Amino acid sequence: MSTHQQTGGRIFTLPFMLLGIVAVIGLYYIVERFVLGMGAVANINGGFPWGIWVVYDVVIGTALACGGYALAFTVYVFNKGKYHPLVRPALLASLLGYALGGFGAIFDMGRWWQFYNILIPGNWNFNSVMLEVGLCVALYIIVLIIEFSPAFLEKIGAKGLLKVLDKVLFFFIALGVLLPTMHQSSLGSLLIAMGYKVDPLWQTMQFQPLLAVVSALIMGYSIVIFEASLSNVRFGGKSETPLLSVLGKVAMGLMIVFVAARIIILVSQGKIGLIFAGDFSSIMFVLEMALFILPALILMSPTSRQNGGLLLIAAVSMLFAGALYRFNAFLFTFDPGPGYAYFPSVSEIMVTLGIIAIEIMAYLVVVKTMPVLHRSEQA
Amino acid sequence: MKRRDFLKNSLRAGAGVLAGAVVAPDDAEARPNLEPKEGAVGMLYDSTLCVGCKACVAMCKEVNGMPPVTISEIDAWDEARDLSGDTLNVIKIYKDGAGKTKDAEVNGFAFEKRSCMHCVDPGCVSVCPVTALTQHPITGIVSYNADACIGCRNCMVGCPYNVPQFQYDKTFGQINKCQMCNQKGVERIDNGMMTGCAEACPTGATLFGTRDALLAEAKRRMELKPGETYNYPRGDVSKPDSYHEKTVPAYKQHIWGEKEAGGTNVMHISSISFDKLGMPPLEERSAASVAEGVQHSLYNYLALPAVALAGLSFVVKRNADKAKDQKGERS
Amino acid sequence: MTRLLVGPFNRVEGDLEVNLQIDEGRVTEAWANSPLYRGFENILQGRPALDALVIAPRICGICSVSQSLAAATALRHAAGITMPENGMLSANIAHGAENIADHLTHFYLFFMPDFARDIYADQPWFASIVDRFKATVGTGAAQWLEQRRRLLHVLGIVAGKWPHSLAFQPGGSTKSIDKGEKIRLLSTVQDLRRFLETNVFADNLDAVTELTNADALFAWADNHPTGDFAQFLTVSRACDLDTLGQVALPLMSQGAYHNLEGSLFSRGVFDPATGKRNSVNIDAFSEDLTSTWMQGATAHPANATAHVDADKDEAYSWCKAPRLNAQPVEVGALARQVVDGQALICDLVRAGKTHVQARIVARLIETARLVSAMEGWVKALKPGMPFCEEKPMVKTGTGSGLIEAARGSLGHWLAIKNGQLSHYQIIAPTTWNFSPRCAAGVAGPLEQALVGTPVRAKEHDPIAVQHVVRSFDPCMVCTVH
Amino acid sequence: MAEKEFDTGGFDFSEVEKRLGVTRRTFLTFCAGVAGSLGLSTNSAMAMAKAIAQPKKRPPVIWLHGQECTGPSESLLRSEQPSLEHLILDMISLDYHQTLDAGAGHKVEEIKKKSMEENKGKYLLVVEGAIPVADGGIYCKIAGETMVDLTKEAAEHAAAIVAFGSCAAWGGVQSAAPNPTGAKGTQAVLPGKPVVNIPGCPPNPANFLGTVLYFVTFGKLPPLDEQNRPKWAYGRLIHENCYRRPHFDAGRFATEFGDEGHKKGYCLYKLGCKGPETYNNCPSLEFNNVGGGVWPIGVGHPCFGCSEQGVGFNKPLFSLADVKTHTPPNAFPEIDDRSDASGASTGAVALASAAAGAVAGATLVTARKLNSSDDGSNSDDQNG
Repeated sequence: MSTHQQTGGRIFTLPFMLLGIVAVIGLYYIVERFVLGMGAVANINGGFPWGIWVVYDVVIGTALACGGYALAFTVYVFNKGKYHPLVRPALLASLLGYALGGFGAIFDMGRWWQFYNILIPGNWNFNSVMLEVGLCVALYIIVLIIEFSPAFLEKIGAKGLLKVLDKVLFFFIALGVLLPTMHQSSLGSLLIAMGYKVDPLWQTMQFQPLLAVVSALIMGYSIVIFEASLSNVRFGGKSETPLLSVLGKVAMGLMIVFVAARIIILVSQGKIGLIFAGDFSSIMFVLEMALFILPALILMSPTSRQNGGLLLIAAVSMLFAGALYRFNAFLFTFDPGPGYAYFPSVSEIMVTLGIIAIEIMAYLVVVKTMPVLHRSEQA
Repeated sequence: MKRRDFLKNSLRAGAGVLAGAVVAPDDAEARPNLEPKEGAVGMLYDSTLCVGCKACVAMCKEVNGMPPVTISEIDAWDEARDLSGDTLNVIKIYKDGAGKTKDAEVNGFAFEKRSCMHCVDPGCVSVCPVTALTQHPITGIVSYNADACIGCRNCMVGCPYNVPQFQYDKTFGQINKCQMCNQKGVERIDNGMMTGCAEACPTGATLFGTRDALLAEAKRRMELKPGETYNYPRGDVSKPDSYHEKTVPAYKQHIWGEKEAGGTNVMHISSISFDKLGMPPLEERSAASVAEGVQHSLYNYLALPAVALAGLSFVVKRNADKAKDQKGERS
Repeated sequence: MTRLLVGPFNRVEGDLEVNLQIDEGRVTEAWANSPLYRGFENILQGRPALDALVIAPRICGICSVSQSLAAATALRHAAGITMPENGMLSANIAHGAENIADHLTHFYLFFMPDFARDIYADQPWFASIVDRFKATVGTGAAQWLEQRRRLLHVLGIVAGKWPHSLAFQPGGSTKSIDKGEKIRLLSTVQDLRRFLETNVFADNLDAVTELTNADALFAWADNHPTGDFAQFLTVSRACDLDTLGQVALPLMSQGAYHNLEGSLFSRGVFDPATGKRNSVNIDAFSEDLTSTWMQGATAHPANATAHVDADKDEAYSWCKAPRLNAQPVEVGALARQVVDGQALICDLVRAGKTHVQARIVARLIETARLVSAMEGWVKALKPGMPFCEEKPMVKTGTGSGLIEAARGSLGHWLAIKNGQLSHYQIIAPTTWNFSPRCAAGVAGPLEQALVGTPVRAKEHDPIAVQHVVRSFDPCMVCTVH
Repeated sequence: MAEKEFDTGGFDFSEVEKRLGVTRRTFLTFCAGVAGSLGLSTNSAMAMAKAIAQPKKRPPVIWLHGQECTGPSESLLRSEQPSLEHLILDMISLDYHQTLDAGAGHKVEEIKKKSMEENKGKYLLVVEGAIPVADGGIYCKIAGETMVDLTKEAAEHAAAIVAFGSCAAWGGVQSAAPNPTGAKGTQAVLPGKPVVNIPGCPPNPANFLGTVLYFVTFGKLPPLDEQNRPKWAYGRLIHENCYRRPHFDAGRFATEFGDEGHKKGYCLYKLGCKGPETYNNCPSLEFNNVGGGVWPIGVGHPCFGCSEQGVGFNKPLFSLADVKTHTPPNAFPEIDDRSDASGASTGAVALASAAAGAVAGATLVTARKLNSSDDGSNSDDQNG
């Protein structure tokens, strides 16, 4: 018998309907993008070919979907079985995040009708970070489907398949740890080839993959805390704060590593003075560091760590910090040369908001119809 | 296990797996810049010779079959302001103050050509996941294959000069960039011709030739004293269709493309410092070489990932079995 | 025996002075002096070959097309280029228009006004000559200037501007004439024909060109007395212009108005003394500097070198002394028509000597012939076909451009080394006609023609001398370059 | 008709109509045209017309010929409406002109001296041709006197001096290297004297007539540039007004006479056209009064800069010109001009802020709820 249950309840609630409106607007612009071309919807240009669709939907979106990765690490590599209840909802969030990130990659792909070219080995350029990202993400989506499939199989009662799956699942779980490590680090490596265009405060060259994967893990733990907190408020059940506070502590450790690494790298590359330049880049850097340090301070104190509200605030701060780290590096302080500027258009933002709305709606539908959330002891 | 241990473990494991898999700074330096190809062809743009006639821009459009870029409604005039999906070459102006004197940095103006520099170590080729961008093994020409391209636009961010441009305004757009007039169906270089822009240039401001010959010519010009006359060749530096005499300007002692990020096959010289002409702040080491170094030390023959996968599989299986046993015992 | 310096001559192109030795009211010896020097041949050396096309024509503002065509011909010869037919026709049309303009300007503005001077006030024809030809007020000159402006439209259409047209190239003409322009050209030439048939000849042009001898000419003039040509003939008979300015030297023409088949006016040398017509041996040209303010050996223009020596004692002119077989020759419309065998003109010099009357008649007869030829050239233009052969200039070579300007034979000789002119020599028509004495002491055609010219008592600017000098239509700026 | 266009103020033009042999309308249109190209008003045109019509205002003119080819005079002779001889007779009193004079020999030299004496300080001196100064000026003598002496003599009491043609303005063709005769322009031998230069080889007759008209009408010289050329005629580069300019801007060039580009009327810059460094009004005035694009560039020959000192006869015919101006300068995109670079729209900023704010707000609300639930009570909505 599964330890998970579907929450049930009405699907078409008012918030759901509101999200639906946002989703429909987003989808409308996605259709427009396919009919009239990207320029009709997005503000991307010659110097900023990557806008929020890449940076938010793919780079940040998948990092936000690292909950599954972070928990898989925790549960299966470090053998922390007690976190098992958090795994399935995290996997669902990861699957949705990655699937929609993949969708985002498709509608952001200029020549989407030729996407299969990246699957043909003859085309592969092994020097390309993008190749690795593309293939790993594609593969990881499949892995996530397999990892999450027990929920669906339980729902339809396919016990035979579940048994078979149970035998091989360890391999997919291992892949589910390896693949995000690879492509999340590679999302950082993408920055290396951009050279001078990436602001010196963010252009750490060969340290990019390390910083990327560490920040992805931070965001992964944060999103687990965030989702669990929200689910708890939304769907009730036993408070999971004690469990979450430990995850928060891990995230805090990673943050200390991350911030220390940033500072050490800047010092070793002789760029530390740029922090005090007082320009836009330095302000953004300080803001980003504040968003990292604030939750670290919160989480350092065991009392506030046990406070669900503070824990959530810390988690959201970490999410903002991780997102801002990526936004800063890829967009905000990105400087391709004189005269270039980028700010997303309304339609472009609506597409991203639409995708987020779809993600939340899908999450709500799935948790209400499939055994995802952990069976509450009271229930 | 105690929380402390967990934390310790996780940090240790993080350091182990991640450091092994993600950081290899020493190896990352391993791949040096690519070297110029022996038979590399290129162009030399001498900003001081440019008169802003835009013959090269028009010829480029004609040779490459590109439509005019218009600001107004009327399609009669090409008004391209910058490189775009429909413009592979454009002449821009640097202006300062009154903008009176040509080739003067202060209160002067100067022309500058924007087109593919055909890097010796091209970033676009390095980052393209599907080998849609390639560098010719002999000529060093960087060309593009739309049939392979998926439109990820990594080449655009990977190019230090923002050269590859996507046709955002088209339903089925593609990347466009200068391919030295040697793409399929044009093949001017293969047929012993020079690039359209070099052929059209009335003053020899855009000079065609092998990289070696052009670099030698550029160095010759660096040696000239301002005020003396020099017989400037026009067309192909090795067999100019004509010469014209002109007073030598005060060249900046800098051949852009000799060394920047591994060098370029299209080189620029000018009497204005290149940062003012919009050239990027490049070091001699190419970003592509660093990125590839990192990537290769991590993923060479997929050895590291394979080992990691094997290790992870073992650990996960062991832990999962253990968990099942515990569950079995408990229930 | 007295000496008289006549000059400066106005109403000639450029500066001219003539030194006369007079004995018993007749000129016994004459020295022609051109007091202007510009050094074109020096300026041209060392320049890119094609620069000859802009520098050489600046020698003269009146026969600039001739200079331009001579330079283009020499370069064409050096480069071995063949012009397309349209290019030849364009050149002929422009050249013809310029030459006609020169001939009639000479007639109306330079030559005839001398007969409206008060010295002739007692002559029966004086009143009508004053009416038509008096300088600046004569009605004939006014009508001609008006017509001339219209005629010069031809040069505008064919060559872009005049003087100093730029259109003529070794390969042809830069101007492609279209159908509309062809019609404009034709109407302009026909307009000129009307002017000639109304004002100048007062008769059909064919009737004039078909006259074969002097008797027929004067008979015709009596029947068509209203034309300006007839007026001249009246004066000519009254003043015995056929005895004035006599000279017996070979007459030379280098051939003019070439087309695919040959030329409108043939090339050759006519010796009036023997009445024989021979071919021209261009290699027998030489330039003698004995009386010129220059140093240099007597040599063929393709090899000649000269440098200025303004203090040379025996010299009296900037003009060189060109010779054919060491002999001076007379050139001009008269020479062209005689060499071409035009019956009337041949008849006028049948006595073995050229004279003022024959020179003037030859110009007007040539004008009449040219107008018909120009109509033919315009009609033969093929709009849409090439006007210029694309061929690059050679880096090394030699060439000569021998043509006929209005005033006579014009030759350019050049050599190109490394794409630059290493040698440039010009012999202009008036250089032949106004040549000073050579080493052998032989005087030039004008100097010979002036001998015997009557000089009235107390005449400072002897009128007969003016007639003789002007009958050659001197172009001094071409002469000294 | 003329009355409608011009306020003649009751002035009687019948005399001038007769003298010039033109209708009043043609005459006034000519004056208006000249005034227009001089940048003057119709009132000025009327002043000009009246000045021409009043013979008493005719200034005497002394016309000297130096080293020259009579090209400028020739080009004047073909000017039309009113034609030169009419203008000579009507507008100015040409007391001395070697080529056109009726008289001969020393007689005219005497007339010249007499006129200069009588009109001291009133006559207009026109110099045509260069003045050789090498070897004491012996390379150009008139009536035994050198041109340089004659010029100085005539200039001494001239009311104004006009150097007509490139030779007179700056030495012209004979001053080209090696300048065997030391040929100089008029100004160069008359330091300190104001000389109006009307360069060109030949100069456009309208530029001379316009200048003289201005002088006759207003009694002073028109505004001049640094090289003493009338601004109204030499104010702009040929390149700026050339009808082939669009081809230059579009990069369409003829490369050989008779090639495809040449046949199509493309820009002649590659053939050495000096229009980009030559100041003159040829493109608007054209030549020979034929109309229809009759001027050197119009017939497919590059400008060679005949009027521009240091260009004509000095630079090789087929060498490239220095492009003096690049007008209009705003036709060139500046280095940082990116056609498609986008700024932030207010709506987009608001939307992005709202999205970020919504997350932050939701977080705070949820955090409060979490705190209350952690305090012991269950969440208030269990079924959603």
